Amino acid sequence: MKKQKNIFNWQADRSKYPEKKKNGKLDIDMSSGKFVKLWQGPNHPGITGNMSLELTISGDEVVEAKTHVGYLHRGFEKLMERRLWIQCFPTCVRMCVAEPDYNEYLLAKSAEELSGIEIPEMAEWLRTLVLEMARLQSLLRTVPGQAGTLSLGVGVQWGVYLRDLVLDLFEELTGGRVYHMYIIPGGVRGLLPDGFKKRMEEVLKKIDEFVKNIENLMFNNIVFKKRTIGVGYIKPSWIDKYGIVGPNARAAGFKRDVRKDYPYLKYNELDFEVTSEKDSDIFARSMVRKKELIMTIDLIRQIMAKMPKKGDIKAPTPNVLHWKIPKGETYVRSESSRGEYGFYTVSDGSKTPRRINLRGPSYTHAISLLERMLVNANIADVHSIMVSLQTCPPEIER
Amino acid sequence: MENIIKDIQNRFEVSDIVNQRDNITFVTCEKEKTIALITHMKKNLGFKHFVLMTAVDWIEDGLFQLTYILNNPKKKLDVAIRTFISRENATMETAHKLWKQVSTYQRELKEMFGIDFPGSPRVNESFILEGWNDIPPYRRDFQTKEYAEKTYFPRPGRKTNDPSEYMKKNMS
Amino acid sequence: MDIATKLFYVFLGLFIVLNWGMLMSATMRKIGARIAGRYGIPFYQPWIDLVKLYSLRDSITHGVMFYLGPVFRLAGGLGMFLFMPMIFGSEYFSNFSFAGDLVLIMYFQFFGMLGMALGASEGAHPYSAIGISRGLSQFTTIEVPMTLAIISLAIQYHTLSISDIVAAQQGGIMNWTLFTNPFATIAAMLSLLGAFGHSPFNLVKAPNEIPIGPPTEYHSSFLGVLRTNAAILHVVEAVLFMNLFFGGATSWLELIIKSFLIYFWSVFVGVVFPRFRIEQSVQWFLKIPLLFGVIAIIIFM
Amino acid sequence: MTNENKNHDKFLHEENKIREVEAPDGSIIKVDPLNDYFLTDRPVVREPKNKVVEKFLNWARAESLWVLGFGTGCGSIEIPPLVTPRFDAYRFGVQMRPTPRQSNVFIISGYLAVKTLKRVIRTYEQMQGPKYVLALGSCTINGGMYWDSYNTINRLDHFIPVDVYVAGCMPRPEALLAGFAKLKERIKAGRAEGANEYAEKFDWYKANQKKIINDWNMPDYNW
Amino acid sequence: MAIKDILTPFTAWKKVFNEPVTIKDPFNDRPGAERYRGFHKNELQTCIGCGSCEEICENEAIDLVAVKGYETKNGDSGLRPMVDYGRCCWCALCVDVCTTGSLTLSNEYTWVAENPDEFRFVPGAENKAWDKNELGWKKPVPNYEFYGQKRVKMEELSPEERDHSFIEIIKGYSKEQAQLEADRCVECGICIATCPANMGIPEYIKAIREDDMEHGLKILYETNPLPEICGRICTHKCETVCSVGHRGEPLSIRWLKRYIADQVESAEYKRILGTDGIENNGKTVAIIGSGPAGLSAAHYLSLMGYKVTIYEQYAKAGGMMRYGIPEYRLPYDQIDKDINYILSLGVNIKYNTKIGKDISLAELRDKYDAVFAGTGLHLGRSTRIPGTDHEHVYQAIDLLNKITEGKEIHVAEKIVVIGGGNVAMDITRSLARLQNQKYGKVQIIATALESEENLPADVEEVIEAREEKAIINPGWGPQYIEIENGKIKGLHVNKCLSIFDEEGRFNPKFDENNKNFFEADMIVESIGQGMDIAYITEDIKSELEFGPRGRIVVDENFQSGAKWLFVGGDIIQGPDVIHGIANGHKAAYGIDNFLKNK
Repeated sequence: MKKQKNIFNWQADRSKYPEKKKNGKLDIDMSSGKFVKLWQGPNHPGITGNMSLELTISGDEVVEAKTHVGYLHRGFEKLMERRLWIQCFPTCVRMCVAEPDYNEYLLAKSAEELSGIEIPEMAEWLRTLVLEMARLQSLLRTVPGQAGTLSLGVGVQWGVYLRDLVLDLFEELTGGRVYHMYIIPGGVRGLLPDGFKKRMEEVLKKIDEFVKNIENLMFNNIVFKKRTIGVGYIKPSWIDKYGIVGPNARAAGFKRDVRKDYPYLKYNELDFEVTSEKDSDIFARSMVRKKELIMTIDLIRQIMAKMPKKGDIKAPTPNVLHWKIPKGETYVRSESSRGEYGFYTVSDGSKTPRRINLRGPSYTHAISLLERMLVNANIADVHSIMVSLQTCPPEIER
Repeated sequence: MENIIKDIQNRFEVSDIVNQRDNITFVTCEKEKTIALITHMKKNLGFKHFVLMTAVDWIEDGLFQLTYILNNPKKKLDVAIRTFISRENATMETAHKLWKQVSTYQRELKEMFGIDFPGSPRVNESFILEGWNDIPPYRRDFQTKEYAEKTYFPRPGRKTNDPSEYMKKNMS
Repeated sequence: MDIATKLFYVFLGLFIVLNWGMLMSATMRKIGARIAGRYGIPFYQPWIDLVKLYSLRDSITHGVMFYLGPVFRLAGGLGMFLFMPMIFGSEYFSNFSFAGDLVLIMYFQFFGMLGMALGASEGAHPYSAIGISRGLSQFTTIEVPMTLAIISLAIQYHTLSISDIVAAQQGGIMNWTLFTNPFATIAAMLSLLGAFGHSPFNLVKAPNEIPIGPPTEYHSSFLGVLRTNAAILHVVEAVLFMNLFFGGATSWLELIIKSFLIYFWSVFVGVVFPRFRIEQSVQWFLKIPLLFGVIAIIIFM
Repeated sequence: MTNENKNHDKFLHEENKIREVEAPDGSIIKVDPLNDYFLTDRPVVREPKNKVVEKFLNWARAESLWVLGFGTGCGSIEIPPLVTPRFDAYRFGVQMRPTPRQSNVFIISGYLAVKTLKRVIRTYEQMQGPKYVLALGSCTINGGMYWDSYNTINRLDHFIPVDVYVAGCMPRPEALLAGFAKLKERIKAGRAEGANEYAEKFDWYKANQKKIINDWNMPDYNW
Repeated sequence: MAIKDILTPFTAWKKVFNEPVTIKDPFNDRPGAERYRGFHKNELQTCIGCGSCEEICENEAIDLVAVKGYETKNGDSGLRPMVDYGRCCWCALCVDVCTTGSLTLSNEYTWVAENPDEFRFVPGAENKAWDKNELGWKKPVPNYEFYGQKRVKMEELSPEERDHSFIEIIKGYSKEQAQLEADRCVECGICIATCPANMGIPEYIKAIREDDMEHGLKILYETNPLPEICGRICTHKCETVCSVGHRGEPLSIRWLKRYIADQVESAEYKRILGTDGIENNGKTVAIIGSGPAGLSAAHYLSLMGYKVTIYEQYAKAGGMMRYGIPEYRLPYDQIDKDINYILSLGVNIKYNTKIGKDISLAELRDKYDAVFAGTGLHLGRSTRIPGTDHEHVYQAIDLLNKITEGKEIHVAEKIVVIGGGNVAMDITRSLARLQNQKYGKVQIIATALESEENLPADVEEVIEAREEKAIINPGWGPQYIEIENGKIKGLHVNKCLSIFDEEGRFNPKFDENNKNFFEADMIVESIGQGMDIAYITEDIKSELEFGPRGRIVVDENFQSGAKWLFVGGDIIQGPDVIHGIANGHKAAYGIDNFLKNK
């Protein structure tokens, strides 16, 4: 952590508060009057989605934090056990609202791998495009969103506007605005519409400009720097200990990216470098996301250039109404904007999946890691820490 | 990959090896040896990243399958370890000391499948559900549709016809 | 002038100030919306909001102090207004200004915050408590550079009467305190950022952190009172700075333009900066504005 | 009922006594107001008074809709576009408020898990009347995607009164704006009396809520 | 802390002069995109109410309801989907699976209501604002299918291999082929009601998919005791209404049925169907004719424990199936397989016993508790044009009969067949084979009143006949047979304009100016058959009622006016094998009811 040496920036050494008991546990005695329980969520505007934090604070400092989830639990994994494979496809989409396409892709991929179906080249390219567009729209919300938690709302407004433009493109391509339901087991559900490339380029140009603006507004902003540099530090040793993945790990110097390490779809035909930072604080994570935004724009341009003009969009599959997938199990993963996103799928050879389990990055980030990171944090920093981890409650509880 | 599998095969007698892809292998291990195997893989074989852990209910056999997926970030390999435990009084040794997030997974498994992990932190606290008083919902014998219909007042007035029955009725 | 006429003009002034305050806040929100690329609320929205708030049917209360909180707050705003000469040289719109009004106004500025503290604590919501504790500590530190600037002014003009200070600045733009005492102006204008509560110093309310601080539990007509007060307070506060540093106003039009620009200053900064943490903002006020304030005093010592 | 309870009852107001009410499916449910309600008092019906004045007030209420920022389901992802440049709901008098006390429109943005339902009820009860509920998507109408889920309710109108439904999964911001337009129309016509309806049929609503929510414990405040 | 960090954020202010990017009128300015998945539309005329949409909907958002103005008819259930927007998730799987392509989504997306019950509607039936919208989600094309559109090709003998012998043409499906074909079924059940026997078609197809032949056979025998026969020669009305056929080729239901029957050894039948040791209830039933109707009735009656005796006029059982259908379509060993199983249930059969000649109906009446008559249509019908009394003018039915019995028949070098039905095709192709054997070439013309499109014969029959070098030249009305020197020269025909008059009566109209002449040495008439119910003596006849065209009137249990006499098969309905089976089945229940209540 960066030490601030200026005398004006003097900070009390709070590390010995609260006192610890002899057994190493925190000595929190609520009746002493020194501690206050502070609940945040689920209808707290700063919370990312519908979850809540139970904070025990002493002064302005959090001494203990607990994450409470379950407000969005719909029992997907149970519901999918009683749905046909094709019916799982609209269902699983809803597991993560922010980037639903990864769910579609992973379900399709699991089903295809287990039943040994090869999908056409065109469909692979379109899938890659859709996944990158999903990342783009998500980053457009989350990059400025980091400043949004600190009440710098203008960037969020620009970002969400551009995200809307990307959603328009999605609407043209897939027919859906938020839930695209485009990647179907066996292929995709449509070719690029006419003139799509041109409109895509127009939007990308606007996003280029947005990146410049956001650079000025956020990353060169003295107050933003003050609020984020050195705050929300993740020790590199925690990365494996807490199962940290994605941008959060990359901000700590770990160049891990599923797209590079376990290439899927067409990623090995695309040219990109894994982004990383080394400071591992909120600012570094923001920077990683910004770089990723730039990279995504570049990737989309590459995909659009390499995309074949014509091709089949769907491999022949058995009749979906009674598609039985052979017995077996697999784990497939992809890189979402939050990190490794995977489906563990078990088929027992019947018409319905035996079990589908989602490994969402937020599952570890929002619970064990967040609970650890919030200790000794200032209340004012709680939300920027949470947002910097990009927790997404729907994928935690499913 | 082959070396790793050979190594754990020799030490822990894993069986039922399935090479699902080049870089992911599924193996089955006995319940008693599982934690030791995982520890070995983490400490000695570089499987430092814990991907996930979950359960599958094989109600026909009276077994729960616990799956631990471990990842070696350096060599970019995955090994999934299956272990089978009895559905009756399902209990499993806890692995929370190896990775911090394991306790969260174990909390979920306790709540959703009723698999106990003695010693795991906060394992008995409710995690996702609140005030749940039926059998753990992810068990196969829990019927979610029936439960929902019984509990949540579906909007009345829906009825449907089976085309073949309807046609038989109308055409004869 | 008899007291009835006086009161009539006081109320007329209050009416103008109130409406101007609401229009001003709507305009500022529209300007902020423009930067984001949208239209924003209609100009008349604050009035509708106010009617709506007063017309809610339910309004639960948490006790006597809960009632009194907004009243105190309003008293703070009204108090400032009552002793603030609005239009220089106008007999009708100088309200109840007197020789030592500056001191009283400084007091009223703080009074509202204290009233809020009482009310918010009765609401018994921890966010209110956190918000108000932040508010009080921030306001205390705002007061320091502001007081230094005013002391510097007092030394400069040898008076604690606002009217006299305004009078001293007449006769051309170069006579404004802005130019005669720039350091005090800077100190005061920086502390003004805190007084208006826009970011980077809006952590009192911090809507996405401790929603929304002191008024968390306030609603319906209570919130209506608070909003009425805010409208008055913003104008009066701007008028105070106008009087002290920008040569006062000789007509309502001048007042409107100047108060708008002064208020705009805080918006101008607020839109593009995130907010500080409380200890950061306390440190900031005790650093830069204080430094200017001290310089201002030293110059005129 | 034990003796102790009976004695205890003597000192209670009529509406605070333990009583039995009938749930819609016919089962009898015991309601203990002191433990089951989040409210300190039973809500009361507040009739509109003067017709002409009320008309004006309703107009003001309709043009100033303060929405609580509580994303209960998927639909909450369409709230940011709603209040940002593309759709800019602010120009229609729709504003976001961070606390339930100050809001009078509650957007139920989709499915409600039982755990959220409890918070929703509490939040709804914290809001000051007249208050309105806008229900988004299939999930609030008849269960939607999650019709067979063990943890989500099927229809919202059994738990809180709903003013306007918007179809879609999820509804687009434009549909949401249309929903607001409809809500305004309803308020102006004086039909949006959800708060009074809730007070009138309080026991029925409570019986429904109680049927589903087994664990009524809540921290003193939780939002 | 650089001064730059303080100043650069202010650059955001330059945006204050930009025009807002807000959509001015959000309700009208932005219609959904071309592919937008908005609200449902349905072309009710095209929709057949197959319920695939209901099947695939994971939310059970779709109900099939009766809609005014759409009646149940063959191939159309009369039901239409009703969508519940309290359930729908706009995934459009229903559109993608729709068998007729009638269901689409429009690009309309705004629907607001105060009453939640409004959100249930029948697309297309209720006027909605978006019914006219052109844009919206349609099924992606091409190569985007949820189930196979193309039939699995049935392997058959090439024309060269088959055109001179009577070996079976169709080879039958292999397991893979059958499963692939069965996989295309959407299990809608539209076919069930169309099938006269109401066979559980989707269910036995499912059994094929699951490779559970024993279950499949059980399903077959529930409604049809002649699966081998039906699997080959059924008129497969089910296939013409198959919902898969609306956008692709219908399932080959007949071949699938045959596949099941082929897979099971006849020795296994009794074990699989559990028909060992049926208890006899001591009552007896006589059945006249061992055609499909008789056999079907015999089968179900004996399952119910009746002692059944069949009286058959020929030497072998099977009736028309054996004596009317050539062997290349229905090999005799397959007939025997089905019949032997039925006989193994304890059915007694008396061959070469013609009622009215060897034994009278009245005797049967006295001897048995009930009688079922399924005597079929064995009398050929003549066109009665001049010249039909010539000795080389034959009835198709007689010739087929003789071919089956192995008798020598007259095969001329040039033959004309009058008729366009399946029997005409049978005789055409049989004669073609005989011509091949005899002359080494084929010279046979089949002509019919009906035009090419309206030919009553199955399309594949016509195609195969042409492959076998027979000429099918329909659309001509025979006028007279030219006979020169006692030898047939040929058939004069006129172009047929219409067959039925306005009132739907048979009254063909010919174009006098468009004439044709078919050379021939031999003419075969195959324009339908008549029944021979001479065995019903006058005293019994008086008890019966007769409908139009001399058909005996029966109730829904096929019970005639004489309570003890049940009548079914071609003389009541049809003519085809599946109606016979269905009649026999129903009559069996009727007889059972009748005897129980007696």
